[in-house]
Amino acid sequence: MKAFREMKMSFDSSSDNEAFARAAVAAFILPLDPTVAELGEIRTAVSEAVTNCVVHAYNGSRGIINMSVKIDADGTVCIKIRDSGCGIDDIDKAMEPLYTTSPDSERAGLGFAVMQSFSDSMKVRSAPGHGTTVTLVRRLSPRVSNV
Amino acid sequence: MKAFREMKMSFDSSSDNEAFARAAVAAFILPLDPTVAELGEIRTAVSEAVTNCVVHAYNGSRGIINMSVKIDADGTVCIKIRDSGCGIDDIDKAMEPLYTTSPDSERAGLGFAVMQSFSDSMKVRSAPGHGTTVTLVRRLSPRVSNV
Amino acid sequence: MCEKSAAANNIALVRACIKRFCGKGIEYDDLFQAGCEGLVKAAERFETERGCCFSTYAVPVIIGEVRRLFRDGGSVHVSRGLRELGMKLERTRELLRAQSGREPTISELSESLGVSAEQASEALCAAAAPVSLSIMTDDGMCETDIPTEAPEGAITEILSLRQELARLDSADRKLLYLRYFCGMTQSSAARELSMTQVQVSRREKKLLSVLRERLVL
Amino acid sequence: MSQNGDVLTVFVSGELDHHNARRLREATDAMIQQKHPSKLKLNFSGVTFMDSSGIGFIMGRYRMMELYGGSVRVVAVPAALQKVMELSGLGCLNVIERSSDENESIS
Ligand SMILES: Nc1ncnc2c1ncn2[C@@H]1O[C@H](COP(=O)(O)OP(=O)(O)OP(=O)(O)O)[C@@H](O)[C@H]1O
Ligand SMILES: Nc1ncnc2c1ncn2[C@@H]1O[C@H](COP(=O)(O)OP(=O)(O)OP(=O)(O)O)[C@@H](O)[C@H]1O
Ligand SMILES: [Mg+2]
Ligand SMILES: [Mg+2]
Repeated sequence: MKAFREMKMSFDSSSDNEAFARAAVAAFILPLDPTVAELGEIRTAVSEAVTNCVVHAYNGSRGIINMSVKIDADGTVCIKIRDSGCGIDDIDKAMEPLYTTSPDSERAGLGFAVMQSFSDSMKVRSAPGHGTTVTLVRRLSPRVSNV
Repeated sequence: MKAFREMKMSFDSSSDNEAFARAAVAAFILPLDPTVAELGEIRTAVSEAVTNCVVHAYNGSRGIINMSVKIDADGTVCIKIRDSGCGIDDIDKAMEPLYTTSPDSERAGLGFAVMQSFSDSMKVRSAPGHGTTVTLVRRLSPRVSNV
Repeated sequence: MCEKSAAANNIALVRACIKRFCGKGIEYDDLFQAGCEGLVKAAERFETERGCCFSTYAVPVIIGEVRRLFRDGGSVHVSRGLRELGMKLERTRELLRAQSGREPTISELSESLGVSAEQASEALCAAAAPVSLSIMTDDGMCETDIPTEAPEGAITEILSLRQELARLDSADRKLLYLRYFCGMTQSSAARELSMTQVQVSRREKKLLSVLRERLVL
Repeated sequence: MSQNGDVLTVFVSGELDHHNARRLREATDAMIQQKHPSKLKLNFSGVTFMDSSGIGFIMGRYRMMELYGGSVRVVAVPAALQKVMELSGLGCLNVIERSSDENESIS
């Protein structure tokens, strides 16, 4: 289906940009008039994905993070977050709740679990050395004011 | 000078995106902890530039707007807004206050005057049929919390 | 006579300049006054031999005065205002939710506070608001002031439970995760795990008793 | 150290993400090391946003306090953060209580 509205952005993997990315997504979906809870959940999911790029994909060094947001005519929001970092060896394992490769740096291993629970569907594509793309889809509850 | 932080984005020329563009710039600059006035001025200038892309460059039809924001280590913010629309014939004329090519549609011909006034420097590059790029530079007052 | 119409034209110029700043936090009268001050300044300084028409010269001066108005009221840092608005929004959200029994939308929230949806969303995303931390070594005195609506408490148990969970194999961990972290029913967890509800029930009982033993130690 | 210094309360506010967690961690740990409280109370009433970095922060403080033989409590968690807290296993609270109840009734 043709996207109703679409935006693409790229920014570097500075940790400042975690907050920027979620605010940008929030600003983009604002015309759909989401509820505060929906907005909060979407921001949380985006935060998890972007933090993973900063922390794991580029492991503290600078790299580029790409993000795109599409809104379909029926109010479905599709968010893609892509890095060109180290990639993930075993995606199934990585997605297991409580699994983390950085337990020492206070990661809980819950990022993917949070993304999954705050979106209607999540897809992870990754190859070692070739970066990772996370796709999050979230349908907003229909409301009168929706166009 | 190497940009301290940088982001690039593109979005379509829907009028919803006027608000989105200024919110995104605001969110990107927020880590510099600007004053209310500084942020207000930057938002106003961005809004004028993006509105011009929507209204004039693509004249109501759909096209892509590109925006980039760079922040230097000394807190200088450089914003580029680029379209691939109709371009401007006579830039000097277009920048004259009160000059507008759409006098009927409630345009006052003051957009460029506002951009100029609300930024430290403004540059316009354009060629008929090849789109327009507006570059806005704004130095933020230095402050303690700046990194 | 000529001067009079020039003055009228120029007032129209002021009006045109200030029009786009209406509704942005400054009263129309104040905008108008600043605009007129700009006009007077421009008229005083304008030299005909500059070779441009008056409006070209005056517009930036007028807009400059308006800009000053915004500056005067704006030396406060954005982060502070956003934090305050953010807190108000949180309170209003609770209120609206209590009233209507559902989550308010951003527009409902912003309307009831008289701010724009854009401002509301920005305040909710007040990224600049740094984590602030105030510390006190207390004797229990401040506790009474704190609303404790929350699942306070036995973090110790949770964390040791987590450690134990991490020792289980991944199917068992997933089962407990779905049931107790995601709050799924046994049947939906069963579907998720391609098991029957009875199998889930049995396995869960077993796992819980294992965990109980380990946690008691 | 004050004689009442057995409870250290930290009021956390703002957005608790990976970026902010670092500073919060440093400040909190410095305080723990200085005061050696027996109880650390994390007051979350001012937290407007939290992701799994916040969970990591809580767990980390728990380990830290364990080193000193102390304990951690999180109080005043805003409703908006409830769901993330639950995903972290805070939702298990009842479970643990329930299972130990069962344990008693069995034995
Ligand atoms: N973009 C990525 N690039 C490379 N590896 C990743 C990426 N995202 C996730 N991973 C791997 O997947 C694991 C699980 O990710 P997840 O977000 O669930 O937990 P975490 O980041 O380790 O901890 P938390 O998110 O709770 O702070 C990570 O530890 C990491 O090894
Ligand atoms: N991106 C653009 N592409 C093509 N033409 C442009 C673009 N930006 C500006 N122009 C031309 O320059 C003129 C002046 O622009 P300006 O923003 O100053 O005034 P306006 O847009 O006409 O009115 P106002 O901004 O006050 O609503 C426009 O009328 C238009 O002809
Ligand atoms: Mg993570
Ligand atoms: Mg214009």
